Amino acid sequence: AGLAACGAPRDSSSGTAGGASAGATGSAACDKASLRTVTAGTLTVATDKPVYEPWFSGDDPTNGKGFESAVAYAVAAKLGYDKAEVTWTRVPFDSVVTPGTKAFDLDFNEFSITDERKKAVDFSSGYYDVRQAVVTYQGSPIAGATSVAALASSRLGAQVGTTSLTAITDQVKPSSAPMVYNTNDLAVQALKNKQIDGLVVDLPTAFYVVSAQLDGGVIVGQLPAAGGTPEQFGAVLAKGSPLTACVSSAVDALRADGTLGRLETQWLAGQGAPELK
Amino acid sequence: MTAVPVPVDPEPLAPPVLAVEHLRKAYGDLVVLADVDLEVRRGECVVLIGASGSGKSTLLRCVDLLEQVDDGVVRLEGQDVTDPRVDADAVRARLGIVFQGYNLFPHLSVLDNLTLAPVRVHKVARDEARDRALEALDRVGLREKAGARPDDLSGGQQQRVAIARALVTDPVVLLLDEVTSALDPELVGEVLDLLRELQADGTTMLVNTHEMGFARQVADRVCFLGAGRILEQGPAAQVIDDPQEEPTRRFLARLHG
Amino acid sequence: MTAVPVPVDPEPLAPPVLAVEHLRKAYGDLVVLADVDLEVRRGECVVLIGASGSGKSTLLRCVDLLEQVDDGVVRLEGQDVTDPRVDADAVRARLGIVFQGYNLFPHLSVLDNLTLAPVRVHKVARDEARDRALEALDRVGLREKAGARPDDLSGGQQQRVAIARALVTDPVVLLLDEVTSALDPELVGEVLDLLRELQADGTTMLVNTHEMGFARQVADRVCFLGAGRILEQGPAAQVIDDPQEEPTRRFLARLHG
Amino acid sequence: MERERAAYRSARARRSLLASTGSTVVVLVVAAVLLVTSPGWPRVRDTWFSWDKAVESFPAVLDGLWLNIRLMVVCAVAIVVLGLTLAVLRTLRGAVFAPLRIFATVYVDLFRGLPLLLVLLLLGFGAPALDLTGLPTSVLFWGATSLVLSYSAYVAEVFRAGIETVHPSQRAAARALGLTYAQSLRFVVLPQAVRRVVPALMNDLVSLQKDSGLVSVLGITDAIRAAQISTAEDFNYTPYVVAGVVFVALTIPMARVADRVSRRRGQGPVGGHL
Amino acid sequence: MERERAAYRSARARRSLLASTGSTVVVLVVAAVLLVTSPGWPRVRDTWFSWDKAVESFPAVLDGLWLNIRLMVVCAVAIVVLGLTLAVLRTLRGAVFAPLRIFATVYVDLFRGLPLLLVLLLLGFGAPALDLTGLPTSVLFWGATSLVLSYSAYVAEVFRAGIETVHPSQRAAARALGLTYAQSLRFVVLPQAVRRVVPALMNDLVSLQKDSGLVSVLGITDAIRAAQISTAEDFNYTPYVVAGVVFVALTIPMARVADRVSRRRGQGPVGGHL
Ligand SMILES: Nc1ncnc2c1ncn2[C@@H]1O[C@H](COP(=O)(O)OP(=O)(O)OP(=O)(O)O)[C@@H](O)[C@H]1O
Ligand SMILES: Nc1ncnc2c1ncn2[C@@H]1O[C@H](COP(=O)(O)OP(=O)(O)OP(=O)(O)O)[C@@H](O)[C@H]1O
Ligand SMILES: [Mg+2]
Ligand SMILES: [Mg+2]
Repeated sequence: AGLAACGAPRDSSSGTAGGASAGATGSAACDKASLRTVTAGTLTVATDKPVYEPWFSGDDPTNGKGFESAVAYAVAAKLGYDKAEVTWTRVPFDSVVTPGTKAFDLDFNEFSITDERKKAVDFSSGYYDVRQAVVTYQGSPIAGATSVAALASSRLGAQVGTTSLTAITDQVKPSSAPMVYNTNDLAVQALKNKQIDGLVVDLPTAFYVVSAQLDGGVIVGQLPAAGGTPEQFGAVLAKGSPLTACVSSAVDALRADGTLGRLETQWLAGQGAPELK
Repeated sequence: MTAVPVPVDPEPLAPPVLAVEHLRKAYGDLVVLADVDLEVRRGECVVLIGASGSGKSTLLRCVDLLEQVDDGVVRLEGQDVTDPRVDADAVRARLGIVFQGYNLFPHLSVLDNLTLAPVRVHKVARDEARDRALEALDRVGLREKAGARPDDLSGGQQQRVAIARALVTDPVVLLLDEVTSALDPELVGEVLDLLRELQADGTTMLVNTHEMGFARQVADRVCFLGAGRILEQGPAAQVIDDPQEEPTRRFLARLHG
Repeated sequence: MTAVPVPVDPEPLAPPVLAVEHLRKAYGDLVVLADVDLEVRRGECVVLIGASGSGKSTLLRCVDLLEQVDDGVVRLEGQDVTDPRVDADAVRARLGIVFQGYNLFPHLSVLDNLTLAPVRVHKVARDEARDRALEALDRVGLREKAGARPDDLSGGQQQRVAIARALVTDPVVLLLDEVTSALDPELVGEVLDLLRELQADGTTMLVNTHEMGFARQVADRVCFLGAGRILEQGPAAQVIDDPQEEPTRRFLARLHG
Repeated sequence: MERERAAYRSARARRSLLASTGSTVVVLVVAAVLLVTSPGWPRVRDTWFSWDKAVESFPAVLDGLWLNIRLMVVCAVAIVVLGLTLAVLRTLRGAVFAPLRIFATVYVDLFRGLPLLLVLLLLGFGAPALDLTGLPTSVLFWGATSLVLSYSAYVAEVFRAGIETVHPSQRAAARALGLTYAQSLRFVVLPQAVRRVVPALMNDLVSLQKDSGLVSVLGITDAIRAAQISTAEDFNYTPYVVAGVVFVALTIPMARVADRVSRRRGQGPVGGHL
Repeated sequence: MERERAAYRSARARRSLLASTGSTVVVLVVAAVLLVTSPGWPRVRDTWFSWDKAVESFPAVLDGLWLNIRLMVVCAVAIVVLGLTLAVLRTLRGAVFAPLRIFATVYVDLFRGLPLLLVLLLLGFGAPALDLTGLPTSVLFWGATSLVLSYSAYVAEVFRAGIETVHPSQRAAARALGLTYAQSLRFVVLPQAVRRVVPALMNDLVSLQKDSGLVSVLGITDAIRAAQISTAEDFNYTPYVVAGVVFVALTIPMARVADRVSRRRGQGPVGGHL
């Protein structure tokens, strides 16, 4: 819906492959000159403040370090913007998802794509397949759990507004209500204090938490993929944005040419974690 | 409906400055004033006597439009001031009242208590208001307390400040509620002098008191309030010393007994 | 240091119930009481007269330990109650005071004003306290206002409630500050009767008043307060009608003039 | 006579009533029309005032509200007791009580000045981290403690304002009857003081009701957090509005009760109608 | 005589002072010892009270505080004016003013009951989304508006409490002098009313100072948000403590000024020492 205005139906770009050079997307409407961005000639990319590892690095999206920062620059390049033509802006969550004029073209901030959310905002194609994982401390009641069912009697926590929380309520269905935190680091603090038994986060964050934030933290395992469609992170655009199709095709192209895979191995290390039954 | 005849009327043609006709005022079921008729002529000093709780203070408050009357009329210089179309503030500005409880403004100094109305209502220049206020304080012997707060004054001092506050705007009618209750004999004498002076200047007065001595000395006419009515009126010598009506006689019996 | 000799002493051997010695009290620079000496014997009614602002109320408040004295001693039944080691609350519970401004408790009904101290301080049963309170209200003619709030009473009614409140605990000494200021002659007579009754029951009283008539009728002894001292004292007939000292004479001049 | 005056007064009253009601209605209608004809209205309506979303999120919000209410009720009692104590300490006179006065002042300055969020984080995450045996680790316990610490400072100041409005002559009258300091506080000063500050106390109760939700930083779900969770599903903000409506619906009866408590019987002796 | 009494009194005062100061010190010392000897203390200290982190985060927090202060100052003026107006409307008597009274009551119930966060979100994100020309889109404007709407409801209730403590006989005395309703409010009722509720008003000012930070949901950085950002770098919570200290440091002078304003000159006529 609303994509017709862009004149670049989603399918038309999916076949495109090859180099990252400008104009290589093959669609005339998706070159820099014809893209109706917020500020002509530059691509304004938004994210929240602060932002966290491993998606960004050092709370600085402009350095190209961290997975989402790198993806953002790759997408920009696909659309024909060089690094200097990318402007970052920091926008709070609520301002991204409420209607109104937006001061950015697209936003990278680990937004999971769901059909409900699509009623409110536009999503690009997914740039990352998300798996939820359970983190705990050594010696916790769930440290040795091997199945989802083994988690049912534990006290789990997650960050508000994440699909991690949905995963707890929909998949684990624990007997005690999940604890919900403003940020992941508050949730980690609660885990350190043993106020919760486990913390559900996406897998890359889980590795980061275990390695950087917890002494003696362990990943219990990944939750099985929910339902048929895999959960994906996508860039958020304003509802009805003329750029959606072009960004999607750019993401698709990056996936097809292996760039996304490369960036994943570069920034999101250690993908292996046992799957919970 | 039975208007009490005014037995003594020294100057029958002078129109009353203040006329109260068939005034009625009740608090809930308690009818305080049932049917009060009262006239005060220009320059006259009328003293209201009556038992505690007979409604003397209530009558003064009704005259000053501080209570909404239930029925009847109050006329000031011929104008029906109880008419809701009348600007009550303008009426009150022409009257002066000293409350039984003084009601000084505790957040203002004595001087500011006295200059508030002249400056804000009568638009007198601040300096002139100050001079007049000090003059009024002189009259009640309290010039040196001009800067004090009411809370730091003795009872008699507070009462005198209240008198000065009522005087300072040259009211058409001065309403005085138990104006000497907290004053020693010396000051009672002085207030008496003050009232006589004011009378000489043509100030009309309606005074509540329970001190018959004071009433005798200041009153042109004494009215006895009882059962919500003016039961008897006439010169002090007559009402106080030779009351005609039974309730008045009973009321005053102790004084002579 | 110049103790004023007590000229009249009907019963020289009875120890004073209340003795004030060299009392001094100042507000900032204003020395209100410079050196007051005063004795009140059991069953005696001493009346304090003096100009407005002379410190009569201040003296009563000092005696009731409501003000901290600057120097001097107050003795109640021989005990130095100004000693900081003394339990002031127990002392106050033995005294009764009627304030010049009445100071009724506006949030309590008249009845509750009267039962508060008996129930809370003297640990009288609630029913008995209620009965006593109603009796006290009867004495001041206000039984029908037992359920009213102080704010809805007339000035005289408030004063009588204050008297009843001070009476109800049977105080050793009753301190009365301008106790008839808001009362009409009939009530003044009744209060006079009341005080005489109390006197007959042995209640000792220290009374401030500026009504010489009242002083004359109730006083066993009259003390004239001036310049922070008791300048003259003696029977009413002597002090009021034939003052020896110049200030007293000046103060009373108006009364006879 | 009086009938005529009454008729005039009520006619005037009716006129003013009509005029002011009329103008209010006109203003509201104009504002409403402006709102619904604005270009962005359909999207705003769907995002903020979607009936379906409201119905869907209502049970969760109500569930969260239950936490707010329980916390509010439990804490309110402790807050009033502690606040009253602090207020009394701050109003003690004399050099003897200087340390108590200073203690109360420092307490108020500190806990009123500190953001509640910091107190919550410090106690909710910091205290359990001490690993002290005997110290509770319950999040609810520490959340409630933080609310009590913070709000008692506010409530203490409200009570202090009330105590200081009672004229010293009232205290003198009470002491003169032989009542002790504590008794005169209890029976004379506080009854008058508290009634006078009821509207301001109600302020703090209403705030408390909402701020009790801040405990959600410790992981428990209150009404606002429930709304936030529901909003995250589809980026529809109606749940916040639902929470708002629920809070207001809770405030109104409290406010009416407070009004009744503080309303003076009659209007005092003089000039009640002025 | 008096010297002896004074000596006794001051000896007693000194004793109590020593006792209470002593016990306070003992309690504090015991608490401190318990704290620093607890097994988790080193970790807690590093997480919450790290000097290096404090120094590092201080400039950012101070920068954020500047926003709080500006918002507080600008809004406080509007809040006092609006709050006073609402309070006066609510205390109008007579049937004639019923619509105004009802308006003020509804306003207070509504904006006091609504969570500030909801008002902020609705106005900050909802109003600009209407795409109405003429309507400002500045986030700061809408943030300030929300604060004013919400806080004026609270402040109105505080003023109302103050107005109602002034005895009706004061108003009667003012009207008797010929002052109009407005003049008696202005010169007699409000000066007494405001002074009496200064401590409660100060409450709202202190809250405002902190709540002004809630505008950070609209994307501006206040002191608390600055602390949060700084915390995210290394999961050290010291910046929150820094923000707390800064807020308290701001509160204390305000509180002392308020104390001075509200202190009655002297203690009234009777029994000031009781
Ligand atoms: N606001 C009120 N509500 C109810 N009753 C009231 C109110 N004000 C006065 N009253 C009653 O009305 C009666 C008359 O009161 P008012 O003050 O006029 O008496 P007064 O003649 O001035 O008495 P006093 O000589 O004692 O001052 C009293 O019985 C009093 O209790
Ligand atoms: N709290 C106070 N602060 C300062 N001065 C005060 C205070 N209380 C009383 N005074 C002053 O002390 C003096 C004595 O006051 P006091 O009330 O004892 O007089 P009084 O003899 O009772 O007078 P009255 O007959 O008018 O009641 C007065 O000049 C008064 O202004
Ligand atoms: Mg009267
Ligand atoms: Mg006196």
